[in-house]
Amino acid sequence: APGGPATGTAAGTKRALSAAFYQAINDLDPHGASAVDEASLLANRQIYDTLVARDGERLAPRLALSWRQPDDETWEFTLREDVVFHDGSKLTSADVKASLERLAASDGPQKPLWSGVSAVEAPDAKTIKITTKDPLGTMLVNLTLAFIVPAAQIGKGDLSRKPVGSGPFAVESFTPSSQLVLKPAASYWGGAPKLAGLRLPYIPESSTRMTSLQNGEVDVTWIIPPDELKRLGGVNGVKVESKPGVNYFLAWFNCGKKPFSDPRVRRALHHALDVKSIVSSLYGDAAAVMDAPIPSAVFGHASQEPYEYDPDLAKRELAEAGFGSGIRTSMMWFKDTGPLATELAQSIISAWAKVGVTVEPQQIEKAAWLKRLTALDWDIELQVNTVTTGDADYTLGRLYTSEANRMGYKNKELDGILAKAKSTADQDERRSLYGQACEIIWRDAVGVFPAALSSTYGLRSTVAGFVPAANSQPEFRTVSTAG
Amino acid sequence: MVNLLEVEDLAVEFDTPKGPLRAVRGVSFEVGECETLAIVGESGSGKSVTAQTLMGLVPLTARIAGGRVTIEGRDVVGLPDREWRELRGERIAMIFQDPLSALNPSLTVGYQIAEMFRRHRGTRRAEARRRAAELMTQVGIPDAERRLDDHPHRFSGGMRQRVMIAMALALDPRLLIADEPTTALDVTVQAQILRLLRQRQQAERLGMILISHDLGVVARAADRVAVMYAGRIVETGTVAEVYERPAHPYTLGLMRAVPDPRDAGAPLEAIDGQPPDLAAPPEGCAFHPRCPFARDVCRTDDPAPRTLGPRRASACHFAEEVIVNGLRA
Amino acid sequence: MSVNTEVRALPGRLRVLPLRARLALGTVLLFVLAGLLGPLLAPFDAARTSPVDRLLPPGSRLSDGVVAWLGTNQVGQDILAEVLAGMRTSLTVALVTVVVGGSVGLLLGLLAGYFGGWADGIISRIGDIQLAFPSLLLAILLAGVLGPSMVNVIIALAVTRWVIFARVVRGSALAVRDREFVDSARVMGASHARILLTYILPSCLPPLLVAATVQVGLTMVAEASLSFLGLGVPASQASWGSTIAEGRDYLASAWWIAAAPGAALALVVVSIGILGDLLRDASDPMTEL
Amino acid sequence: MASEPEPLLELTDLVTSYRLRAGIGRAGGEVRAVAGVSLTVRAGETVGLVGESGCGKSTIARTIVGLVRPAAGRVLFEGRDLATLPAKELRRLRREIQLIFQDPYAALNPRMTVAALIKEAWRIHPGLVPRERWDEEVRALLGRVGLRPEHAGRYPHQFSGGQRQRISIARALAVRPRLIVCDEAVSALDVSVRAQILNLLQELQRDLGVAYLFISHDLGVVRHLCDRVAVMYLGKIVESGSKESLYGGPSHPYTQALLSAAPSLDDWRDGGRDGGHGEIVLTGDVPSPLNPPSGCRFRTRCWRAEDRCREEEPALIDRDTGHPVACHFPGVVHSPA
Amino acid sequence: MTAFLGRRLAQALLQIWGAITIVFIALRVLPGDPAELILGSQATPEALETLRAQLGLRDPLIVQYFDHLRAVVTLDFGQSWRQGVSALDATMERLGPTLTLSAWAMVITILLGFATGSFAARRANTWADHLVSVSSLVGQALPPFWIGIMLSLIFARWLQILPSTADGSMVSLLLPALTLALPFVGWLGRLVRTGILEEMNQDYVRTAHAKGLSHRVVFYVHVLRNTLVPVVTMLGLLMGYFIANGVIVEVIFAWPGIGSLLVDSITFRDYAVVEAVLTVITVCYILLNLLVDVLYVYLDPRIQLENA
Ligand SMILES: Nc1ncnc2c1ncn2[C@@H]1O[C@H](COP(=O)(O)OP(=O)(O)OP(=O)(O)O)[C@@H](O)[C@H]1O
Ligand SMILES: Nc1ncnc2c1ncn2[C@@H]1O[C@H](COP(=O)(O)OP(=O)(O)OP(=O)(O)O)[C@@H](O)[C@H]1O
Ligand SMILES: [Mg+2]
Ligand SMILES: [Mg+2]
Repeated sequence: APGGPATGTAAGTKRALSAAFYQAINDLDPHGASAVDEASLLANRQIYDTLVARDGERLAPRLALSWRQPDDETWEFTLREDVVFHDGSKLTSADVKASLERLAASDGPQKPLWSGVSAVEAPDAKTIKITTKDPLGTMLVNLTLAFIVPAAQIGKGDLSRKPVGSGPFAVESFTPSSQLVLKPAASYWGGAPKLAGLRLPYIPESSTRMTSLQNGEVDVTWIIPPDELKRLGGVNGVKVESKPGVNYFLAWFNCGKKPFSDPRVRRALHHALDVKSIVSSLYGDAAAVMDAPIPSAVFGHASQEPYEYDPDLAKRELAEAGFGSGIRTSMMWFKDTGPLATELAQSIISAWAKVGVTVEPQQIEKAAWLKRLTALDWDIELQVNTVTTGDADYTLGRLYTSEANRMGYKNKELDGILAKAKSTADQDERRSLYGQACEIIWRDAVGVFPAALSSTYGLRSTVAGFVPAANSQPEFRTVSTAG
Repeated sequence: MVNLLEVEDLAVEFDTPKGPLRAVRGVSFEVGECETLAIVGESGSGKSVTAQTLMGLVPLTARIAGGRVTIEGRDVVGLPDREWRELRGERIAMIFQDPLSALNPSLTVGYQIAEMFRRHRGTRRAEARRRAAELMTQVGIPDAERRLDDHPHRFSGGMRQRVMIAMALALDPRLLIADEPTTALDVTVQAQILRLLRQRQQAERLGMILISHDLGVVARAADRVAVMYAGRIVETGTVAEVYERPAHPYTLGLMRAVPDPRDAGAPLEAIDGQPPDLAAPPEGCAFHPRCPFARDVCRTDDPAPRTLGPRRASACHFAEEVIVNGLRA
Repeated sequence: MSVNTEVRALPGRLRVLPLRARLALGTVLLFVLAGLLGPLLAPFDAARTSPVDRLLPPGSRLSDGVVAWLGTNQVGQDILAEVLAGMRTSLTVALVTVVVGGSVGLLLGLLAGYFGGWADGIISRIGDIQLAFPSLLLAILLAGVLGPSMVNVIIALAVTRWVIFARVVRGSALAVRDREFVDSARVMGASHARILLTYILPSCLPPLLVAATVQVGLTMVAEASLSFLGLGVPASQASWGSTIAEGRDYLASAWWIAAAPGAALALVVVSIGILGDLLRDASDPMTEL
Repeated sequence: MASEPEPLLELTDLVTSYRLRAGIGRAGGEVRAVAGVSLTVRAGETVGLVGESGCGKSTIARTIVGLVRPAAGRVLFEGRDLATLPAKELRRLRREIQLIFQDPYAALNPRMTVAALIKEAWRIHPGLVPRERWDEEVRALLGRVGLRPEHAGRYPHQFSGGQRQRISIARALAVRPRLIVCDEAVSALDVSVRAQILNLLQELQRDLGVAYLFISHDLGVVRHLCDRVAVMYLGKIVESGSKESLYGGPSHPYTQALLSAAPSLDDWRDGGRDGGHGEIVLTGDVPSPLNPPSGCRFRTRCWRAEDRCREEEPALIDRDTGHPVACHFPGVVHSPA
Repeated sequence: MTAFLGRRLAQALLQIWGAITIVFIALRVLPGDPAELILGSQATPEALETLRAQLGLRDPLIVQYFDHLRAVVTLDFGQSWRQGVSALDATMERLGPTLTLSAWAMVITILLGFATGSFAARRANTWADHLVSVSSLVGQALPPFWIGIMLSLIFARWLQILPSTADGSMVSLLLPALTLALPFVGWLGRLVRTGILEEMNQDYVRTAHAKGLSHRVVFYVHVLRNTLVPVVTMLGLLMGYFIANGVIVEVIFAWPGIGSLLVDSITFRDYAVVEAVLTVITVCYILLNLLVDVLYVYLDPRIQLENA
C-alpha cells in the first residue's frame, strides 16, 4: 500500500518490521514506575535480557548459564561470558548486582518481588549470589522480570529514553506513547536478529490499528479486538494467530461485606450466570471460558468443576441465604480494563437481574477505581488481571492471602498453602500446592472468573518466524519478512 | 452649448416585497459643457437613484423601466458592463456624500487614486504614483508626496472629499456627478469644497450635476436647477428663474419653509403633511395632498412637465397661478 | 408594559418560512416528540443485554421474537430503543447546559456590559482566563476531575459555555448602553434596575437566543466528544454520544450502531443550526435598531 | 426685554473631558471637549449654540442633563448647584431639564409603543400624573405635538422622521420640563418638515413658557428661533450676544467666516456661482481637541492672527463690540486677501 | 502602542496566572492519587505514605500552591513519573507535532473556508449558496472523531490511497489535518460569506465601481482585503480549537500530540505533566492571540484612528 511508512523498497532485502501493540510504551527504564506495564515489558524484552526466561512450562537459562541453591535462602548463578551491552562493554556480575539492588531499592511496582532479598553479592565476574531473608520459591520466576542494565548507566545515563541493554535490539529512537524504533544488535550472544530494524508504533484507536495492518503500514499487531478476529482472518494478505493468554477477567465479590460475606450468595450468583453463552457470543475465539481462578496458560493452573447454569437453583440459594426478595448492589470497573469490558459487565449485570439481583453499573475512571479497590470501598469489581510472570504466585500468592486482604476474603488454610508454595523451590510441589489453592478459591466462589483472553495476533502474510506469545510480549529476534 | 448628457423620460423601478416601487418616474434633463445642473429635493425623492442610473450603477433590485440616457451622443441604457467600465471614470465620474465610507479604509489614498491610471491606462506604478501626487496637489492637499501613503482615516472630512474629487477627475472625464458632496461637511469646509469644485469645473470645462437638498448651496453653486419631488422633476429653470419665480407649488413651499433672515422669528410657512409613499403614490399629481393650490383636476390628472420658456418647465396644472402667487408674497 | 416587537413579529415571519426552515423545524419537533414518546414506543433498559443477539443487522429478528429495525449493538440491545433513549439524554444535557450556561452568561454579561468599569474588568478577565483553555480541554479536565455522570458532564460543559453567552450579552449590552434611547431614559431619571430590565435586557435576548440555539447543537457534539474520550455520561445511561463512540469500533463491520445515532445527531444539529440562522436573520434588523 | 428674568440655567467655567483609553496603535489621553464655558439660559427664552462639528456642543448638552460629569466648573439650575444636591432633590430637578436628540429614531426605544414611551416618564416619576389619567394625558400630549390619538399604539418605526421628532418632544413634555435642550433637533429633517417642527417648538414656548437651549450648526435656523446666540469653537465660546447684535455686527473672525460661508437662498443674487458675494473661505481644518493650539484656539485658521494670538488666550469680554467676544483684534469683516 | 502592549501583556500574564491556579485547584480535588498509580495495586500503606511525602502531596495546600507557582516561574514542573523524564521536556517534545498539525489544519481551513465563503457570497441566496451553508452545518454537526474514523476507513482502508497513521510526512498529515479542519471550514466559510456580503454593501464598493474597475478587481483588491479583518481575529481562537480538538485526532491517527499526552496524564494522575501541558498550551494560546491583536493593526489601519 502506498504511503505506509513500513513499505519496503526492493523485494527480498531485510527491512524494518513494524509491530503495533495496543498499549503505549511510556518509559524504557526497566526498573521504573511503569516497569510491569505489558507494553514496557514488551519493549524491555527486546532491549534487555534477564537471567532466566519462561519457556512454556519451563524456566530456561538466559544470561545465567546455570544456577544452584546451596541452602534454602541462597541462590547462586553462573553467568554467560559472551554477553556485551549495546555500548560494547561486557556484561559482568557487577551489572547484575547493580541492577538487582536498584530493583530492590526502587519505589516501582516490582518492589514487593524483591523485598525478601537481603543481599546480592558478586564473588567473581561470572558468579552472582543472592541471599533471601526467608526461603523464596519464586526467585526464578521473579528473575524473569529482572532486566539487567549496565552498572555504569545507573544514575548517569538516560535509561528512560536512551537506554543501553544487552538484548537483541538496541534503541534508535523513542517517543513515549508514540513509537519506539529499534535496530538489531549485531553482537547479541544468541545471534543477531534477522530484521533490519523494528518499529513499535503505538496506535491507540483500534480501528486505525486494523486499518494499518490491512493496508500494510504495520506488519504485526496484537491484541486483535474479538469482533475483528473473524473479519481479519478473511482479509487478503493477512493472517491471524492466537494463543491462550495470561490475561483474564475476574469479578471479585467483596467477601468482607454483606451480603457477599455469605458464600451461599456468591455461589448463587455463579449459578445465575450462563458464562459459556456470554463468553462465546461476546468473544468467540478470542477468549476461553475459565475453569479455575487463573488461566490455563499459567503455571499452577488446575481445572475445577464448573458451576452449572441454573437460575432457579440460584434463586433458591439466595432465598436460603435470606435474600429471597433480591439484592441491591453495585459493580465497578474502568473502561479500558480489557476488550469488551463494558459489554461483559452489562451482560453479567443483565443475567443477575434475572434472579433478582439489581446491580448498579459503575464505570469509573482508572484512578478512582484503583483508589476504591485498595480501600475495599466496593461491592463487586470487574477487572482484567494479568499473570505477568506466568506463574500462579504472581496472582494467587499475592492477592488471596488474609494479609493482602484484597477482597475481604480470609482463609487460614489457604494462607498456609500459599505460604508454603512461596517458599519451596520444587516446581512439582509448587504446582500441586497451587492446584489446591485454585480449588479452595473456586469452591468458595471468591469471585466470578468468566474468561481467559487469548493473545490474538494479526500478521501480514509476509512475516515469517513469528511465535505468538501467551503474555503478549513476543520476541522478534527470529522474525523475518519476505518481500 | 453642446449637451454632454441628455436624459429623456427616465424611469426606474425597485422590486420590493410590497410590489414595484417607482423611484424615478419620467425624468428628463440635459447638462451642457461647463454647466452645473443642480437637482434638489427632499430625502427619498429619487435624486441618488437618478445619479446612480447615469453611472450605470443601478442597485441589483432596481431596473430601468423606460427612457433614454445619452452621454456625449451615445445611448448608454443597456450597455454591456465592459463598455460601461470604459465610460466610468473616463467620460463620467462621481463623488459621494460621505467621503469616509466612500473610500476603501484599508488601502492608502495614493493607491486609490493611482488605481485610476493603473487599471484604466495600464500606467506603471511609479508613474501612476507621481500623477496621483500631482492630482492631490491640484485639489489642494498640502504635502501631497508624503500623504500618498496615508490611509483615509488619517484625513479630515474636507481632505477626504478632496481625495474623492482628485480620484474622480483623474482621467479627465467630461461629466461629474456630485451626490450631496458637502452634506457631511461643516459650513466652512463646505465653502472650501464648493469653491474647489467650481475651480476645477471651470478649468476643465466639465459638465456637472450637483445633487443637494440645501437650497442655499444650490443658489450659490448652480447654473440651473431641477426640483425633484416623489421621483419626478417638477420644475426646471435657471437658478434665477426658479428662485425668483417658482412655478411649482412645491418649489414655492420649499422656499417659504426656509427661515428668512429679514423676518426672523415669524412662523414659517411649512408644507403640511409628509412626502408620499412611492410604493403607493397618490392618484393624480403626487403633490396634491400637500398642495394649497390643488383642485379636482390635480386629484385625477398627473400633470406632465410643461414648457414655460426656453429650458424652463413645470409639472403643475396651475404653474402660471403659482408664479403670480409667489410674486405677490 | 412594554411589548417586545420581536415576539410579535416572529409568528408573522414564520408564515413566510423558506422550505428548508420548515423542514428543520419539523425535524426538531419530530425528534422532541419521539424523545418524549420513546419510552412508550421502544422501552430501553441499559441493564438488559442479550449477548446472543449482538451485532445483528437492521431488520433482524431477535431471540425474543422482536424485530430490531435498526439492528442491535454489541451487547444485543435494540438500536432503535437505544437511540430514542439516547436522545433524551443528549437533549437534556444540551438544553440544561445551555440554560445553565446561558443564565450565568446573561447575568454576568449584563453586569459587565452595562456597568463597565471594575465589574466588567473582573468578569471579562475571568472569561479571558477561561478562554485561555480551549474549551474541550477544560471540559476534559473537569469531566476527569468530577468523574462520569450526567450532572458532571453538564457542569463541565456549562462551565465552558457561559463565557460565550456572557460575551454575546456583554457585546449587545455595551452596544445598547450608549444608544440614545437609553440616554433619554437616563435623562428622564430612570434607575439602573429599570434601564437594565426594560431597555438593555430586551436587546440582549435575541442575540442570546441565537447563540443559545447554536450552542444546543454544539453542546450535543461536545457531549459526544467527551464520550469518545470516556469522559461522558456513564454506561448506565444511553446517550447518542456514547453510542456513537462505542460504535466506532464497528464502523467497518456493524456500521448501523454508529450510523443511526450519528445520523440523528447530525440531523438535529443541522436543523437547529438552520433554525439558528433563521433566528439570526429574523432578529438582525431588530438588533440594528 | 426691559427687566431680565432670573437665570434658569447657569454654566460657569464648565470643563468636561473624555478619557481616552490607550488602544492598539493609539496613545491614551484626555480630550477636553468643553474647555471652560459660561452660559446662561433664562426662563422662557431660547439660547442658540452654534459651532462646527466636534466643537463640544453635544458635550455641553450631555453635561447639563447629567449624562456626563463635569471635570470642573458648575451647572446651576435655579441657582442651585446640581453637583451638591441631595439625590432626591436632584431627581426632581433633572426632570425639569429634558433633552431632545438629533436622531429621533435612535432616541426612541424601538420596542415600545408611543403610549408606552410617554407613560414610561410617569412610571419613573410616580405622582406626576395619576395612573387613571394616563391615557387621557397621552392623548392630550399627542394632540399638543400634532399627532393623532390613534398613533398611541404604534411603534416608532411606523412613523416618518418629523413625526418621530414630535414623539420625542411629547415624551420630553410629559415630565413638564422648564428647560429643553435641543441637540441638533432639526438637523436631520428635510426643509419642509423642519419648518413644521420649528413652528411647533415656538408654539410650545409661547404656550408653556419652556426655555430652550438650541444647539445647531445651522446659522439660519438659530437666527430664526433664538433670542441670544453663542458661537463655539474647539471647546470654547468665542462670541456671544443677542441675535440682533451678533448677526448685525459679528466681531470674531470665526463668526464672520461662519456667517459668510453659510449658504442662503439669496446667494444667487450676489453673483451666485462666480463667488462674488465676498465669502470668507477659511483654510485648513478644525484642530484636534486632544492638543489644541496655544493662545487663541482659532489662530491656526485666522487671517488676522498675530504673534500675540499665539501667546495669549483672549478672554470673552465686551471689547466695544456691543457683546462679548474672545478675540484680540475684533472688528468688522475683512475678507482674507 | 507601547502602553497598549504593556496593558495587553499584563493581561496575558494575569490570564496565565489564572490558568495555572485553576489547573492547580482542579488537580488537587481530583480523586485518586499518583502514589497509588505508581506503586500499583500491591503497594503497602507505608510505601504509599513515603512516596506521597516525597511527591510533596502531604504539605498543606497553600504550601503546595506556592511551591507550584515557584516551579512554574522557574519552568520546573518536576518529573513525570510515567515517563521518568522532566515534565516540561515531555511536554515540549509533543508541542511540535501539535503545532505542525494545527498549522496544516489552519492552512486547509483558510483555503477551503475562503473558497467556499466567496463562492457562496457570489451566489448569495441561490441553491448553491444554501447547499454550502447546509453542508457547513453538517461539518459542525458531526462529532470530529466520527469524521476522523470515516476518513480513515474510506481513504486508508478501502481506497488505500492515504496512510491511516501519521508519521510526519505531508501525505500522512492530510487526513488528520482535514479531520481537524472540516468542522471549521464551514464555520469560516460562513464567516467569510457574511463578511463579503457586508463589505459588498459598503459605500466604497460603489465608489470602486464608479471608478470603472472590473468586478474582479473590486472583489479581490477591495472587498476581500477588508473581510480579512474580522476573520483574522477569529484565527487565534481557531488555533486554540485545533490544539484542543487535536486530542481526538491524535488518538485516531496515532499522532504524538500534546492533547493525548494531557488525557493520558490526567488518567494516570501525572500531575507534573498535566500542569506543564496546560501551562504550555495556555501560554501558546495567549501569545497567539497577542500576535493576532498586533496583526490586526496592520490589516485594519482604522484602528489607529485616535493616534494624533
Ligand atoms: N435599494 C433600494 N431598494 C428599494 N428602494 C430603494 C432602494 N434605494 C432607494 N430606494 C427608494 O428609492 C427612492 C429614492 O431614493 P434615493 O436614494 O434616490 O433618494 P434621494 O433623493 O437620494 O434621498 P436622500 O436625500 O435621502 O439621499 C426612495 O423612496 C427609496 O426608498
Ligand atoms: N465619548 C467620547 N469619548 C471621547 N471623546 C469624545 C466622546 N464624545 C465626544 N468626544 C470628543 O469630544 C469632542 C466634542 O464632541 P461633541 O460631540 O460635544 O461635539 P459636537 O459639537 O456636538 O459635534 P457635532 O456637531 O458633530 O455633533 C469631539 O472632538 C469628540 O471627538
Ligand atoms: Mg441620496
Ligand atoms: Mg453633537
